[in-house]
Amino acid sequence: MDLTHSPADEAFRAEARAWLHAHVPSEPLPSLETADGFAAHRAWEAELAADGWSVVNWPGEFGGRDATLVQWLLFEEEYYAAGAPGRVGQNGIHLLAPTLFEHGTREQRARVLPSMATGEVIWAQAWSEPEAGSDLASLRSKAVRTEGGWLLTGQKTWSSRAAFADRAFGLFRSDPDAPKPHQGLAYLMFDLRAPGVTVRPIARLDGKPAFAELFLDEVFVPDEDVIGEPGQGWRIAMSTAGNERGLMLRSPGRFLAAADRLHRLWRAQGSPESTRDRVADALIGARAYQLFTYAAASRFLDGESIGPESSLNKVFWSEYDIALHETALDLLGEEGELADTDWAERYVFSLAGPVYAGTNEIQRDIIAERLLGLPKGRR
Amino acid sequence: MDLTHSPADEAFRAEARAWLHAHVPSEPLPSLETADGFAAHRAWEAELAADGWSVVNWPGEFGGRDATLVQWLLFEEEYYAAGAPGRVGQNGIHLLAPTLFEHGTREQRARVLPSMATGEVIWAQAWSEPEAGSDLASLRSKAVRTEGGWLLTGQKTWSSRAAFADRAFGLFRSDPDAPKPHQGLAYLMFDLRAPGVTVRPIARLDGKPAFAELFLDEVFVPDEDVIGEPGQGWRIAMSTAGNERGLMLRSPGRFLAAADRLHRLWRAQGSPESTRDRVADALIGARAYQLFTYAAASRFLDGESIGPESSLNKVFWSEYDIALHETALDLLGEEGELADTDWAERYVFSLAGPVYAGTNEIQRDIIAERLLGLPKGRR
Amino acid sequence: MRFLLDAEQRAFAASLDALLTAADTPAVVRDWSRGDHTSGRALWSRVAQAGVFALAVPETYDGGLGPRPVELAVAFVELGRHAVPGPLVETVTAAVILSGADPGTAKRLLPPLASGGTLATVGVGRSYALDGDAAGLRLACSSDGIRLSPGHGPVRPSLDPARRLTPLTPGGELLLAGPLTEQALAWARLATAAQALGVGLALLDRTVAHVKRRCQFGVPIGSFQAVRHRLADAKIALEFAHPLVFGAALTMRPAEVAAAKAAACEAAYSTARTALQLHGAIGYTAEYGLSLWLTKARALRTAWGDPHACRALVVSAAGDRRW
Amino acid sequence: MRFLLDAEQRAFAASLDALLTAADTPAVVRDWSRGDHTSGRALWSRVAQAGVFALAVPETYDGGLGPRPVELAVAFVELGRHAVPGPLVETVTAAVILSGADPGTAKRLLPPLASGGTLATVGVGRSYALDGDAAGLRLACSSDGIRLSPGHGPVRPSLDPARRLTPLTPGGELLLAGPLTEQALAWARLATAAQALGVGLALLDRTVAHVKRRCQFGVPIGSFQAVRHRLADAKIALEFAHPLVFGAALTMRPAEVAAAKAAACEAAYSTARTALQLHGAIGYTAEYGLSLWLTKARALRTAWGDPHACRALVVSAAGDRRW
Repeated sequence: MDLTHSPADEAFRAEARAWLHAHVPSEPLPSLETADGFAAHRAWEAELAADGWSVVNWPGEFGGRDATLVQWLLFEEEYYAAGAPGRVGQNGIHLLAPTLFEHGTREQRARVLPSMATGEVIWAQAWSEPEAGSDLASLRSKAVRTEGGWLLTGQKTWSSRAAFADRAFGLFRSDPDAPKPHQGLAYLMFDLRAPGVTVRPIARLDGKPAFAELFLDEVFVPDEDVIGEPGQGWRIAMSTAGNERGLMLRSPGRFLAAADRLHRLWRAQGSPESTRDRVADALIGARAYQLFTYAAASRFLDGESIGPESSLNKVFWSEYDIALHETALDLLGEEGELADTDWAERYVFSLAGPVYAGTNEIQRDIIAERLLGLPKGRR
Repeated sequence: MDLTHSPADEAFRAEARAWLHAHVPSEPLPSLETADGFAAHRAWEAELAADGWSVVNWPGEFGGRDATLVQWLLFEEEYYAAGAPGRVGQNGIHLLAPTLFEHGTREQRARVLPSMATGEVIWAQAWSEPEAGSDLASLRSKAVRTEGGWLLTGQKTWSSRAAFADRAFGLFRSDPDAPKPHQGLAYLMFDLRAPGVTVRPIARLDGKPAFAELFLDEVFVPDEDVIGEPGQGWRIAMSTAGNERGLMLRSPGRFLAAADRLHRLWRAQGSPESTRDRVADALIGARAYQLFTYAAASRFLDGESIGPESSLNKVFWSEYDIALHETALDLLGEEGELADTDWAERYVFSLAGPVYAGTNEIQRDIIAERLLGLPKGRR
Repeated sequence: MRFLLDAEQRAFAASLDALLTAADTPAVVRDWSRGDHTSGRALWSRVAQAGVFALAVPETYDGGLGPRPVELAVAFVELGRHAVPGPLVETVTAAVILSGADPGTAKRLLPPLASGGTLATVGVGRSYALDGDAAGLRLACSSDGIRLSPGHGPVRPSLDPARRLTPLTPGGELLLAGPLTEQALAWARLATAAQALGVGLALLDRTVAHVKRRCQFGVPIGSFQAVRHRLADAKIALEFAHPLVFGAALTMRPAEVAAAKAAACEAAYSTARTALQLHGAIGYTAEYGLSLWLTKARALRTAWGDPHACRALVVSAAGDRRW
Repeated sequence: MRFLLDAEQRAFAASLDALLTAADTPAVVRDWSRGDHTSGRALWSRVAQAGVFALAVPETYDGGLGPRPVELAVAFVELGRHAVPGPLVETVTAAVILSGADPGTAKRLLPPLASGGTLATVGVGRSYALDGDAAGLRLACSSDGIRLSPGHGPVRPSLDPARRLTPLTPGGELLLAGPLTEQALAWARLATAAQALGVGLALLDRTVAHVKRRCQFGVPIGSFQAVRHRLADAKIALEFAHPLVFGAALTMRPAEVAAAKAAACEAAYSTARTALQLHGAIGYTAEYGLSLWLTKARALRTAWGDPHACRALVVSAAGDRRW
């Protein structure tokens, strides 16, 4: 057991800290769920990329630094501790890129990744459909074979970032005759400004268009934008979903910084005894999440894969995040009702946590079945 | 809407208060789950009965005062506010007596109720069996017809008070050929010292024999001790179960007194700010439970029956009771670990609440199905 | 002792329910959120005609029917259930404040509140007043007295888009000496508690309807035990907050009202969390109707004394007398 | 950075598990609860021979292998999992205290702790010491120093029958000046946290086994979603307390140990509540094995600093440095 970092890792951390100290904007950027904020965040991605900090764990040829998993964790700790902006490119970086590294062609990686790293192309995800929420296997949007590619038709929803993004990726039914519902799906990338695409922004609780509906009417996708075999989309997506719920979706650095922020707020409000336990739980929970992740990273470095234990992680951080922000609003009292504050923006964002990336109900079912070995229930 | 009590009710309350003030023992009696304590509590029942305070809502001919439901509630408030002892006779008074009033014969009432009122005969309940917990319809203990009565054979468990009680009541399978499992059951009363009865006390968490297993081997029960028709036991018991979970099982007076006790403890511990909200919730919850009960009593007096809403009541008081006593133990800090205190005894008692009289899981299923109209689930 | 609404009170609730069901309240809320008060004022008039604000105006003044806190609570449960926007609680509070002013002032200012001709708001100390831009009467309360504020500052958004928060301009005519009375605060809290209870009831109803309809894995999600039990818990919380609100309306003791405010707001907020979780992503959108109640449940929690402040009052009053 | 137990540490855990599985610990607990320490002392010797107490005794003393807090945490998780009775935490704490005494005293008193020949207890201020009647060495800590207490008062029962609480007799030889050190307290809390974690893990394992076996309405109750989800929550709480305990063992910073103590004890206690509910009445009995862990989960929560005191330390240390 060892929590000390190697001199090389500490040097990496120090370099990141120094760069962030010199570059992080002194004023928060406008919300990335607005047109202005999206543009400002895209510019920030370019600034990160210019000095090689946007995708530190990628290979150098695509804009990264070949950083190790531990170095990535250290970068994230420094990134959020420095109060740096949210990452508008995260859907592409955390969901699509791992898929391309695992299942994409050399040509696809060379074409897609560099512009993703610089923020020139921002990606939206297009998983859900109106009738398929937790039940992804029941997708109905289809991809029909045509010369040199596929024609996409159907409807996607809850596509985060899609109101302002450039391209999207998702699953489409390419073989309607496949014997089981999760067979016969293709994993495709497409242009959100292609003919036949209509993007209808959806406002979240605070009115900001944090996601969109996509209406697709015979949208042409060339063969080069299919990832893997057309019928294997489900299997390919599941490996991405593992990533989504696993180590990369919410780095410990986020919550360490959030807990520090809460602790500062508590002190600024006069250190009220009545909320001391809840502030302590935020500090303790952030440390627990950090150490849990270090343990998972250690197992990963030992060659183990991240399996159903990512469900523990998902439930933990999503409920932790809401509890932390509820404590903040409670500390703010009547001021907590104001919507135009960072705390309010973060609170509203946190509320979605238990629903997306697999609802917490589904995650608890997975924990019961696969980690505790309980009999399959009818739910 | 009216929360004021009539002059007659206020006079009744004042009379009860004066009597209790003069008679409640200044020192707490020993725990009623011990032999000494059982005897002391039995003597207290006799003292209550001598002046007509043991069963105030019963008719005068059986030892009561013909008190109204509201007067019973006021008596209970005064009783617990006075710090009077727990009621060792409550199984008989709250479970068996209502059944006899509704389904018993005049002869049974005349024979059973007066000695119940005085504490001369203390009753234990004998519902559960090892393989039938929440699933009462699967009872297996049987009653076989014999001359002039029935022979009981089988095993009962979780029989509260049975370690020291005199008699018991319960359901037995009198017709093994009945088409459905909850048909063919008889509701019977029997002597715990009759030949063929073996009582094995069961110690609860703190080591006190709060309940017992009953082994029955051809125990003779005369026909006069069958309540209602032999095949109708289930229906008869269900009307008792309605009472059990309804108004009478936990009177608001108990929790009003418990909340006051907690508030005094909190002040004695220096009014720590960190537990203030939890003490407030105990005070608020006791008032909520009182007013909820007043509303239910008002509907009852209007001629409505107490239906599935008694499930709301059961979940509320059982979780309230644990939360209150956990707060007390937390306030006591290290002293809270001591087992030989009133707080510890009450805490241990409270822990059983969510399990007995229909588990809270079953109650929530009832609420979902019968009060919210949700589809029947497989649980 | 008969702790139930009587036939007349139940009929009053039903008539308000009918009135508000017939009005297109979601559209009114959207207009109001944009600062367009036209449709809101029209609805306000109808609510006033039904006698709601008159319940807080003493009978001795033109149009007054009060004080009748129980009927007021009945009304505010319905206003909450239908997510009616505007300074409802504040208009009631202003009426109670003005009932304590000198008779000339009261006679001048109370009748337009009862009739619905004037919307009022109330600000305490430096906190924001609700809908100062819509209110014709703005009362600014401080420790030295209550003044008729001459105006309001820029609108700041609330997490509930239908609540527009405004600072009040200092100065103006002094109407009463001394701070906001305990009694006026009790009315504000009672109305807020009843409104929050109504919000919680609406959230529960809509979520129950949703889980019966919405299918996943081939069955309605309302058949999953985790869903069923979460809704059962929401039902329990609301059913035990309900008698606290009406008990408080009967006694109007400040600690009892504070208890009702804390319990109703906690129940409404926890129901909102349940409603959001069981609706999934659709519940998280501004355009789906659920958001009208979701965001209000959060905002009402801190309005007129957050749960912690209310609990503090309960604890400090305990022991003085029985409930 | 490699935040995982190594092969040797895992083998140590496995060997303790085997040793304790082979011992009839429930019978030992019952003897101990009655004040009959014979079987408990025999088990104690075997635990000592496995090197557990030696981990807290510096290598410089006869029989010492320490200080090795990580291995100590490994051992205490197993001791908790098997509900081993006796002043385990206190003997470790006494060893840490005595390591700070003058070399003569340390040399005299430490080796019998390492070898298991002597059981020790520690009382702080006026609070009770665990198992003073079984301990051959009783350390009484007060602000003016730490003394070898000459005896103990009458045993008072704990909610956990296996914990026998005794006041320590004042006076006796002064061993060290000054109060209990922060470092000794950290060792006590670390051992308690690890023990509580083990208790929680045992409760979860036994409850999972129970719900697979126990049928109601014709199916195992482990197929009901409410049951499944409650156990999933217990699993989450324990899995996130686990790294806190080992992280604290690595750094031994007082705030980090306090965080581990709070989290492990809360996780164990909430798992106990779940275990009791899902077992139903059988879990509530003293004779069914579950009670060994249920009652210990409650008692360990307040031993050596309750969750509130531990959280206070976490908050006061925050901001001084990164975790």
